[in-house]
Amino acid sequence: MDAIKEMVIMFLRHYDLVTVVILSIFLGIEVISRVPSVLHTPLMSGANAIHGVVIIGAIIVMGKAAPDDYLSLVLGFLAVILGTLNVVGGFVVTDRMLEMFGKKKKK
Amino acid sequence: MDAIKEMVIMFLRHYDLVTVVILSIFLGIEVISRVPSVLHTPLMSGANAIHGVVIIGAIIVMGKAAPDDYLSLVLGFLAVILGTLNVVGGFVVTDRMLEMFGKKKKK
Amino acid sequence: MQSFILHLSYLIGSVTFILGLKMLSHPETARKGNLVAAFGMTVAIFATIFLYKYQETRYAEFKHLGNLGWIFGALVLGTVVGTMAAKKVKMTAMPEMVSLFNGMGGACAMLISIVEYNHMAHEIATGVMVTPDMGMMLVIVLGMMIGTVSFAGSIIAWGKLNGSIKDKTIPGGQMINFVILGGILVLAIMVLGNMMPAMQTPMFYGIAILAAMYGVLFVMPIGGADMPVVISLLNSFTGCAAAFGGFLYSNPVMLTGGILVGSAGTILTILMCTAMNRSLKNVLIGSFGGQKAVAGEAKVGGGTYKEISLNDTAVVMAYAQNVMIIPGYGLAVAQAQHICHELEKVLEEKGVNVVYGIHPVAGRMPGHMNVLLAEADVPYEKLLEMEEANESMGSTNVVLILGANDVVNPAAKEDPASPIYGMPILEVEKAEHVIVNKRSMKPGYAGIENDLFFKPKTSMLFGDAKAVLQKLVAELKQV
Amino acid sequence: MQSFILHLSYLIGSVTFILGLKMLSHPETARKGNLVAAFGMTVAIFATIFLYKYQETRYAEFKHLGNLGWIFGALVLGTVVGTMAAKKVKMTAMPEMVSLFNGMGGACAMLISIVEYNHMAHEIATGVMVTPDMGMMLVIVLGMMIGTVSFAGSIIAWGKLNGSIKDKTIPGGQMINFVILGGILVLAIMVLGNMMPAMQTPMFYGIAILAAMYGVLFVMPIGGADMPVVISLLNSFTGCAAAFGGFLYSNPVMLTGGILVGSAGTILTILMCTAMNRSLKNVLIGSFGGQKAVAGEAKVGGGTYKEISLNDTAVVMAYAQNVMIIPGYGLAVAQAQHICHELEKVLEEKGVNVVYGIHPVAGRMPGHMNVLLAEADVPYEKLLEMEEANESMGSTNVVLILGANDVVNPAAKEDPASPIYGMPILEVEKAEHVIVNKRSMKPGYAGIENDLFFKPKTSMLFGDAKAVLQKLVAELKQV
Ligand SMILES: NC(=O)c1ccc[n+]([C@@H]2O[C@H](COP(=O)([O-])OP(=O)(O)OC[C@H]3O[C@@H](n4cnc5c(N)ncnc54)[C@H](OP(=O)(O)O)[C@@H]3O)[C@@H](O)[C@H]2O)c1
Ligand SMILES: NC(=O)c1ccc[n+]([C@@H]2O[C@H](COP(=O)([O-])OP(=O)(O)OC[C@H]3O[C@@H](n4cnc5c(N)ncnc54)[C@H](OP(=O)(O)O)[C@@H]3O)[C@@H](O)[C@H]2O)c1
Repeated sequence: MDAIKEMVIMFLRHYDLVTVVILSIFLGIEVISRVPSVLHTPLMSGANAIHGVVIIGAIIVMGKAAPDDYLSLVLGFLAVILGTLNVVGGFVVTDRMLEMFGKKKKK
Repeated sequence: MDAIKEMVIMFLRHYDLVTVVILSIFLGIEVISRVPSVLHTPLMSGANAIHGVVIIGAIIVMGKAAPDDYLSLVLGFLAVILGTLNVVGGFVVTDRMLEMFGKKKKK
Repeated sequence: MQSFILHLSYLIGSVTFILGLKMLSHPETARKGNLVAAFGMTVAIFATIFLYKYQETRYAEFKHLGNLGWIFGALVLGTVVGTMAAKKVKMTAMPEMVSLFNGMGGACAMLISIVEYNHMAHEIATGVMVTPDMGMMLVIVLGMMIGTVSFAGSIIAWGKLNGSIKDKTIPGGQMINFVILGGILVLAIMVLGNMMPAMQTPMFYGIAILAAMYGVLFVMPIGGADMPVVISLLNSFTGCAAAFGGFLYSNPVMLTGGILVGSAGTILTILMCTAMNRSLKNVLIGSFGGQKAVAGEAKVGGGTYKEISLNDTAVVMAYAQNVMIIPGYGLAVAQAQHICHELEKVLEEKGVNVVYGIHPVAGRMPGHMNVLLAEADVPYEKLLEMEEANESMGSTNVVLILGANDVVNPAAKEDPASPIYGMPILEVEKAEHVIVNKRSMKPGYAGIENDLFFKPKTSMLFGDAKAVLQKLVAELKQV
Repeated sequence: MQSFILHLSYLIGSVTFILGLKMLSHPETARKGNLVAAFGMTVAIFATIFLYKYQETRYAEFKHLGNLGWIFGALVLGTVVGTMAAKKVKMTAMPEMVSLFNGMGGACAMLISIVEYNHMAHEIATGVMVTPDMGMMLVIVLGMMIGTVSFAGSIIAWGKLNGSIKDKTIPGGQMINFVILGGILVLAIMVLGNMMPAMQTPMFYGIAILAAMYGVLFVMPIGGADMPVVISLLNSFTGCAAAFGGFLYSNPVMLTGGILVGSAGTILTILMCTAMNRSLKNVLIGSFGGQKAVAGEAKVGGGTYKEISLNDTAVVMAYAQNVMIIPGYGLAVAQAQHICHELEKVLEEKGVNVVYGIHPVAGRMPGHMNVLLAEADVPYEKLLEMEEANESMGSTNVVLILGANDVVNPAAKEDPASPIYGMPILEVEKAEHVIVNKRSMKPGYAGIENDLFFKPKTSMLFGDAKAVLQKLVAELKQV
């Protein structure tokens, strides 16, 4: 039961964040709900790049690691690389996809 | 310049609330942007009722007023009445408008 | 745990507001949406009353809210009065009612700010606080200012709509407004910068007075018919004022509710303008008036028109197969909806097929005609929306236009120079006969001539809509 | 002030993510939307590196992040590899690339959680912390779990799409999945309840292992063609994992970004299913396989079909006025897009008017055909969307279907019992002649017979799309 109590406390402490979460959920739904089917794949890819924002967590982990804490350093290093791959790869691939569509549009 | 500094502090202290504000702005825009014109008046009226949420502030003001602080009591009392008018009147009027539309729908 | 439930209630409040607004924007779910939001509001209010806790000073214990008797008294009073007012108001007076309620909300926000200001001033005076907390002060001043503008503006809008205040263009109004805004800015900076500690309170109230003046002058010159748009704008102002309250108490439900309305109201204002094919700027500086003169001049003496007698009208309609009635603002002014329904029934008895063609911005508020005819119990199936109406126009023998003008003006399709160019209209010229009832050849809301009246198909039937219809019904019963 | 800028940067990040997603969902703004989001991400990343501050213990001083060398090293490495991979990948391999990147994100979330767990475990071991902070622990465990599922699942999806992993239905798979989920739940409760303090760490890693297994088993039985849907789902999982990171560091940009993607991804998954006229449940438990047998059985020997020779095909096409090419999955498999463009050019030289009819879900990912043909430089004006294509079908002499099947199956319109009933199709029967190229009479993705092949108008042209087209082009040059 202690665990539940702590979770309630957690909820209270992060209460504003919970509001942020709920608003974001609604916003995500609203924004996407009318996308034409040709754009499904690029949108998926773009969204994929956006969740790469998890890299910020990786950077913080890495930056806080003590210089002699090799395990954390190695894992953090890996995490930053993976996160960067997600972000950079995601945006570049999306751009390439959309370039295809765009090129055709212009002609 | 002190004032600016304090505002920065204010921003930082309420930082999550600022995020809430921004998300709400986008959400409001998204939600409304495709409403058919027949619904403009009821929607305006419904939104009017919703901002009556300011009554919560009035309740807090009233509830915190010291029993001998007559000015605050009177102003608070007035504020609660006005807020209630906004909320209750708003929702009831909206319901009546929509009843008109609804009645016709069913037949 | 109490605090957990309080916060949960606020979360429920926020979610119901979002859902409510979402549902309100779809015809099928609109009514339920309103109830959903009302439910959330109730939860949030009662949670606040019973669960909210505060500290008197930083290290004091947390206390529940007091003065519950007063609070409930005010709630009951407000509920009774609000319900009665909302139930009793006539359908056509609803926009002014909304405006009034909006003003109440603005006033509420204003009062909250004033009390909180007094509280802070008191703490400074008694030395509990050394210098005012500028962040708080900013929020208080902004909330008070916007609330006051919204309050004053809404009252004027209300007065205009119920006719007790007439349109008035104040000479140099723009200038005066700028001066007032400047004054507000200067005072606000001085208050926030704590520049003259002794003068804080007078300056604070100075802002309030200037804001009230601004609200009045802002709404005063705007045409009475533009009031729905202005009310929508003031609505979003009050939303912002409520949101500042949310900052004041770090209260997320006030914040989301207020901001949602603030942004939704702004968009709605723009949508309403678009539906009338005007820009917001146009509405606010009322430039229709300007164009009116020019357009009127260019078109004066646009041709000859022919009149039709009541008797002939009755005959033509009685022997028609399909009749379409197009109601407009004039019908609402004449309050002729009931007699109009009567006409429809008489015609139907004679085997004439009668429908109504409803233009989305006919009248003076969106959905005005729907509401008006619903009041007279006209069945819903008889109301055709614009597209439908235009489709069946070809097979219509007689179109009877009752106090509508702009919504049937062919200039919207034909004359790119016309201020209403681009607005979709009811294309009555596709029908066999067009009979127009109005009192004179005067223009309608947009202030422009209507070529339709001079077309060979068109006959004019002058007179007040209610009087004319009464006579028409009497005639028809004899045909 | 630094902290102010940091927070402002995060705000910019959140706003650009919202705007980016919004713009990504409209064709004209999509590309700019992607750049907007990328810009916001860059701002957020650099702001974090230079401005983020943390305390080592509660009363310690705030410090900037260290190990900047390592961080930049990792960033550069990731950027170079990521850019190269993304630039080099073939158009048609893009979904698998997306899946791989998604897996990286999941793994990143997982690693963060693991490091933070170790950190907490260390603090407990050294007595800095007495009992673990359960709120934190919850967030860590959830982030790790979802990140791991997403990572493992994405890798399998990637393998399936590039063909290195084959579809496999594990007998009793549903059961096993439930057992694993149960195991995860039990372990999580024990870890969070701090029930066996000594066993915390093994249990934590136990959860990781089970989550990885779950991810594998979850994706394994799903048909390779359903992968886009699954990837979209895993995408939203990773979004959630990122959001847990946001809770861990009270970081609003991670929170908004993660949750936005989480909810948008979920909706997108549903939309993708709807576009294929299937339910998500259907996709996940792969019940198409079941229906396949039944439908196949009922229809076996549905009639006789006639074949057409290459020579005849060439003649028919050369003397046609309007030809429509309908590409499908088979064209992509055969990588015949270039030779297809060649065919089009040869025909155009002969004065034949050639267009393409593009069905929205032809192929195996939305927009697959657009991307495929764009790769072969087919001009955009030649691609007709479904509605357009159906409109001009009546004036088309020859329809050439290249490796498409379900998207031209009349059962979708005629047979309510068919699993694809209700999906809009290209109505090729309105054309004069229909020539179908595929390798056999085998069904397509939905696993159902296609009556079209047995219609009198239809002729079959068997063979691999690329080989057939090459020969066809050669023939045509001689006609
Ligand atoms: N619906 C909305 O949301 C909204 C809001 C604001 C503005 N508007 C604007 O309002 C206009 C609505 O068009 P509308 O065609 O309905 O109205 P209108 O163009 O304003 O014309 C109304 C006509 O009714 C006649 N009339 C007035 N009183 C009458 C009476 N007692 N009996 C008979 N006729 C009478 C007037 O002519 P006489 O004086 O010659 O009788 C006038 O020409 C549009 O321009 C629209 O943009 C609409
Ligand atoms: N676009 C999307 O987002 C998406 C995603 C997932 C699923 N789907 C589904 O995929 C289907 C797409 O329909 P579709 O008509 O494009 O494809 P399809 O129905 O799967 O049919 C493809 C046909 O191509 C033939 N083929 C395969 N390899 C070939 C080759 N090398 N040369 C010539 N023909 C070849 C196959 O027949 P043979 O074996 O006889 O040659 C097969 O019948 C729909 O059911 C859709 O719901 C779409």
